[in-house]
Amino acid sequence: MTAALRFDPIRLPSECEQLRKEVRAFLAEEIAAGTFDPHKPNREDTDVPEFSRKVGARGWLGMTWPKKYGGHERSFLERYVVTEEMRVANAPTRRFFVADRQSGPVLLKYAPEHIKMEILPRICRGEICFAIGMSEPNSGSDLFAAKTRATKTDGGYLINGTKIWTSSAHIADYMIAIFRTSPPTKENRRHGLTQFLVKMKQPGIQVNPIAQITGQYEFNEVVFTDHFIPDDHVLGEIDGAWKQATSELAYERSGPERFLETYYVLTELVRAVGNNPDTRSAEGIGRLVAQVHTMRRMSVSVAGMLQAGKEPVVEASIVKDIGTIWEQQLPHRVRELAAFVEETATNRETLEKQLDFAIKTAPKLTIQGGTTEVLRGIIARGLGLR
Amino acid sequence: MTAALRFDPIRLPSECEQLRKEVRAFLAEEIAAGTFDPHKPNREDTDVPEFSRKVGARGWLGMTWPKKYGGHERSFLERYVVTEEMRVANAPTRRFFVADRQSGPVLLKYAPEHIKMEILPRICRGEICFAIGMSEPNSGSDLFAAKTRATKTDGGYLINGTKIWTSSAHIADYMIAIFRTSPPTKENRRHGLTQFLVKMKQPGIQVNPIAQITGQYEFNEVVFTDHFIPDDHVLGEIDGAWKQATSELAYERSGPERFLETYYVLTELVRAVGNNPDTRSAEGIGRLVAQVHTMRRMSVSVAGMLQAGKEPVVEASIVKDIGTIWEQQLPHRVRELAAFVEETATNRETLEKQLDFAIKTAPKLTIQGGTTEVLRGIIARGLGLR
Amino acid sequence: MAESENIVAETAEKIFADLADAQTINRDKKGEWKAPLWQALTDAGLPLSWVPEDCGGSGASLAEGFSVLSAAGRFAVAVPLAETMLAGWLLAQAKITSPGGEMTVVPASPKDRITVNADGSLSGRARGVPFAKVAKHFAVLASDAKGDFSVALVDAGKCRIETGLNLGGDPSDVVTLDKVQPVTIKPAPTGFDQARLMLMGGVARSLQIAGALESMLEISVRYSNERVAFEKKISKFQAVQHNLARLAGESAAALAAATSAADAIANATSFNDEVFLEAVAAKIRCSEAAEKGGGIAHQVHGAIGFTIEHILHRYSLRALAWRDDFGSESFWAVELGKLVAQRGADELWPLVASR
Amino acid sequence: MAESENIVAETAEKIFADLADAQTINRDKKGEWKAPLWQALTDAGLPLSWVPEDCGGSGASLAEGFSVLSAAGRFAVAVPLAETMLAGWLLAQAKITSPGGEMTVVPASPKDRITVNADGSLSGRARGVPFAKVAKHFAVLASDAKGDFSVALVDAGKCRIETGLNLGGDPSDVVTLDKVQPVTIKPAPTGFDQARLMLMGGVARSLQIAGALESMLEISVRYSNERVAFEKKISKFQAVQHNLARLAGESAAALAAATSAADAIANATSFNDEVFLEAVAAKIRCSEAAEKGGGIAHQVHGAIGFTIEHILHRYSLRALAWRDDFGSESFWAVELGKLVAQRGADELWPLVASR
Repeated sequence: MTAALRFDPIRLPSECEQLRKEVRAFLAEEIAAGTFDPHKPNREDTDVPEFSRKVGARGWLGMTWPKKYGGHERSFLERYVVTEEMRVANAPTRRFFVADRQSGPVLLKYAPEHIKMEILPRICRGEICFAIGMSEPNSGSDLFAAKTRATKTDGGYLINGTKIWTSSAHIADYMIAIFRTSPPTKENRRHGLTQFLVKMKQPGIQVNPIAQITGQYEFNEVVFTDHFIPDDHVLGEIDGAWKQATSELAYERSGPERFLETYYVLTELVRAVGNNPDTRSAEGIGRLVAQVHTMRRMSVSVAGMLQAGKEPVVEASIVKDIGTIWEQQLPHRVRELAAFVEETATNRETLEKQLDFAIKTAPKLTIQGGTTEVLRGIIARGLGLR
Repeated sequence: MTAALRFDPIRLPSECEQLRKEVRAFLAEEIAAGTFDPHKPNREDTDVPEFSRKVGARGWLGMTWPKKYGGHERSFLERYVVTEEMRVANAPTRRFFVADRQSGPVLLKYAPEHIKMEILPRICRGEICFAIGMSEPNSGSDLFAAKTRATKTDGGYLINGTKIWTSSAHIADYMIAIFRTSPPTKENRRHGLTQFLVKMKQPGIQVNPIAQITGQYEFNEVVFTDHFIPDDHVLGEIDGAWKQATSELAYERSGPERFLETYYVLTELVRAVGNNPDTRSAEGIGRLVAQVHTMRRMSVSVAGMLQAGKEPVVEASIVKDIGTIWEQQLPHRVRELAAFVEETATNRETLEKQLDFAIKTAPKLTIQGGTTEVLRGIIARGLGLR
Repeated sequence: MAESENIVAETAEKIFADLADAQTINRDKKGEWKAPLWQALTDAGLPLSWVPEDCGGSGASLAEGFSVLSAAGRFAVAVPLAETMLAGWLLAQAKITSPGGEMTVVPASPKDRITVNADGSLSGRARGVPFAKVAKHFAVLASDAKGDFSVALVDAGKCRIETGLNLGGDPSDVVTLDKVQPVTIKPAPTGFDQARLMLMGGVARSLQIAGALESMLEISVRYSNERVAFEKKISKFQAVQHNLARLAGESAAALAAATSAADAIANATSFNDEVFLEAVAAKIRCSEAAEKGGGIAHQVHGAIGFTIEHILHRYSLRALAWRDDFGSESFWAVELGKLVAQRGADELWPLVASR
Repeated sequence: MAESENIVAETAEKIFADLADAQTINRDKKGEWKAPLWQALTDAGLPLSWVPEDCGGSGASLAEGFSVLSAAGRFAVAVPLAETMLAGWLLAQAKITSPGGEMTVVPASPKDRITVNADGSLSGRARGVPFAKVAKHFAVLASDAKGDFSVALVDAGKCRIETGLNLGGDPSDVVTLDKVQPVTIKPAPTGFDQARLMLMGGVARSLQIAGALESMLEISVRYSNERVAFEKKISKFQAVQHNLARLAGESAAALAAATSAADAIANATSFNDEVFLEAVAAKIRCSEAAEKGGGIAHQVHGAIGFTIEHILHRYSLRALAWRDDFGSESFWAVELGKLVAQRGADELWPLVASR
């Protein structure tokens, strides 16, 4: 087989089962205490610092990282369980999610030791929030068109330019960003960008929130004006960020957040339809559940590959491609299936509010973190077509 | 509006209504007489010469053509009515359909007068069958890659090469084909092809039927070996076929055959489901009927534009694009909706046989006569993107 | 399109272009554009297009009014123009004179019923009534114990209104009538029932959705010809071209279905199965196009289209919201499926090929 | 995959590669390849993979047998290998020794029932039985008046067989038993019912569909890298690349769903809701992938893929045909939906996240 894809069936080990119980119990407590409402899916808009600290205290941040940095040396599959339970509960993960998923692993790989020792334990304690500075006003999918300059100066760099679509920048303590340290070369247009650790809330950084059509303020514009970054905040190779970007994609693109973003409307549909569905509702629910089950098994399978030390970039891209299209269509399918739900159904109002939010959220799901078009290009390359 | 598309609502004039009654009565007679079975959708595999002659005798071939060539000087909308009624009845139109839709109009425009006088009346009488020789083994969608040579010789041309996917070539009396008279130029790779009228069943032409996955033999390979074509059989400009090809597309791409190819399974589904459908069946049927109604209104609208002397190439491409995708998916949707039809439903066997045939037919619908990809390219050009 | 339709449509287009430019409106957080727009529309007689002159309206034809709604869709106009037109049309059915000012129709869902009580007052609850909060009067269709329909003009102030917003951010309210005495009440014409009102509303929404899709196609094509990625205009990528071709297909299908239905109603002598098919098919097909087409428009725009600052959402979210008014596409698909089943298999094609 | 699975799968792969090459088979209009292939499979003990050695089989594990079916799907094998394996498995449930030769299972649809009469004979009608015409024996699951299930070995010659062909051209027959005395009949194990048999068959078909999709992806990628249009390989067109990426997605989803279900069944201690979800979801998702994925494979191939001479139809049509066996995806979606509804909303996620 020239184009062999592998999605081996991973059985979650028994330690995951115990962990899942603990996470569920914790979330139930927090819901009971009023920390968050599981029926309100606007987790991305909610900043609950004390929740982050509690999650950290439970040992559920930096789970796979070395203990010397505050991590817990547990498996990717255990992290998977924690992530999916939080996601399905609509827990307010905004403050720690990016750091735990992406920024921590980048620092682990590229940051100097003293920075790792300083920052990673704080991520693990749920104390700090990260943002990612990739897109710019004229470079969206095409990351390597970034123009924001990092100009060498005494002991560091001066940053000038604008990042955009930066989730959580307005609450973030740090950002990991790519800046232009050299022009691209003729041979390699991806040359010349360097990855930096940026300390936010410092002079020369202005964060302008951007309102989304959901009414939320998740995105930001981040304007740098002669912002100084010290030399030891360079992450990895000067001018060589392009070598560092691709291997991280498997982490970013295959998680449960790539198909569960609108899952809550399925739960509420089941509630609204009741115990004795007609053929139309039963078939609709059955097909949707078959999809979410399949997506999850694919996603778990990729987590298993990560645990085995592989870099399943194509498989992760497939998960995000079909997962985000599924979660984008889900609210529309649920709306149709709910068309004949009686007004008396107890959760009808909850479902309608959720549908409203999910339908507004839907367009971004196939854009953020790698568009459908970019993903299919990666898959095509993996198939040997490019 | 930069990209304005028009699909004005056409009301078929009253003469169409009378005509429709006549066509229906005629088809009912022919069905009663056993000429064809309306429940058997394999019209493309059936050659019924006497049916063609009867249709011709009714004045339903060459309907829009001048009377001097045997035509009837009626409107495109009247022709539309005849075409759709025949299609929906699964009448055996194979023998005359290509000549009436495409070949006749090409001859009208490009053939010398004596050829028009000789051939067009015979088309109108339903006596002769046409094929179209466009594709070659190494040029499918890319017509202008055709390599079959027409070499100038005394009083005409010698043809050498192979055409493929030629519908009905094994029963055809004539073929209209493009052959290479010159190499392409650097400036215009479409240059160098000339359109010819080919008399079939002559020396130097060998027709090899190609079996389809439906079990039918509709396609053929046509091998030319020093086949002689006289000078007066050149149609239009030498080396300039590319100028002639595009304007014909609107005729070819917007007709009822572009969304009704598998329509019969919808009729049989309605029969199988019965008078009192459950919500699932009713919704499914309702959505399918809304689609076919919309497709038909679009297609009628394009016929109205043709009648008004316009060349709605983009609109016609849209009709074929969404129409063929609809008729391709239709049997699969009908199969699903029929999943719970009782075995006792009287037409279950008919429906199952039809579904089998329609599902096998489906793949070709978005390939023949302009692939989805080619059509979307044309639409994109019309939108100003290319 | 007839000449007169052109004139009315052009009047509407001009007013919208002058006073309802999407970019301007989108920047105006206070809604200061609304009053001048409504005034201009009123001055041009557009809200009461479908009201005969002897009932206080401008007596435009159904076709002319439909052309105004297409234009309103292309501008995704967020004032109760369609609603006031429908209300005036409903009142005119019973020869009730329309008052000035904003109106809307009650009910706005085929599932809700308003009842005429024995004392002539009206009771009932109507959900998802567009712009109820803004309307001064409601045109109400109500039925009595015998099932006979009446049309009533009701003072909005006498009803209880629970406010809400649809997906597009426009008012979509619950209106409760508790023994409300109407300003006027008259019998509806023979054969006029709630399905008629719902389908007229549905065709209005279909035209608006189709208009919004036309605009989404236009701004998406324009954006793709401006936006550069990977060192070329994104319009040069085949994937983007094919996406936009699909959007053109959805836009075309919506336009064809909606204008065909409007034409069928405008020229109908009776409200038969053929007109029912036209109206219902338009609502179903346009609603499907709103999802597919709007999705493509957003995909082409990328992140910028997801922001409040960009105008895309004005069209995309309204088109989605309009699916729900006057009966969703699922509701009407079931009704159409039942009709087709009742007529029987051999009567399907004659229905489809009726005009 | 465990080492033993690898060995069994490789044995199967090698036999298929040697004796069931799609191109060779496709050219052999007389079917002369069938006998040597079956002989080789039999010599390797594959048809009776799931039959313990004391019941005349080769005693492979469930997992090993499933890996054979994946390979059979990749080669779209048109001999009753899956059917004989399933029949042997069914007979082994009741400790009935398998005879040699081709077998199949009766019934093959969740809607059909075979009854054990009071005199121990069997009656009933089973539609869509794969390869019934070819089978020497049937493994029959039947229930008596009390609803207790028995497994029976039946001589095919004693049944009435109406022959038919599925979409892929393989036998799919109607089998009627009219008071047929079985060769052997024994009670099914406690709790074993028709759903168990259907789901085991459904998982077999899911693996076969997933395998066929793997091959469709492979040959489509290869074709796109060979075929030239508009002066370049069609694999260089973004539209073709994205289509193939979607085919890869469908193939991957089918593979993941089918192998996960197989793994769940192979490791299950009881047939609980979680195993039911795995099996049913696989059948649903793989069936959906057969339509979408097969459609893309054909689109990429163009006209050549529509001919009998090309091998594509061997995979595409069989994948579509396999949707119908042992309960269609619509049937199982309804069953799954009912289960989910009965468990209730808050028990959905625990079901999905069970392993």
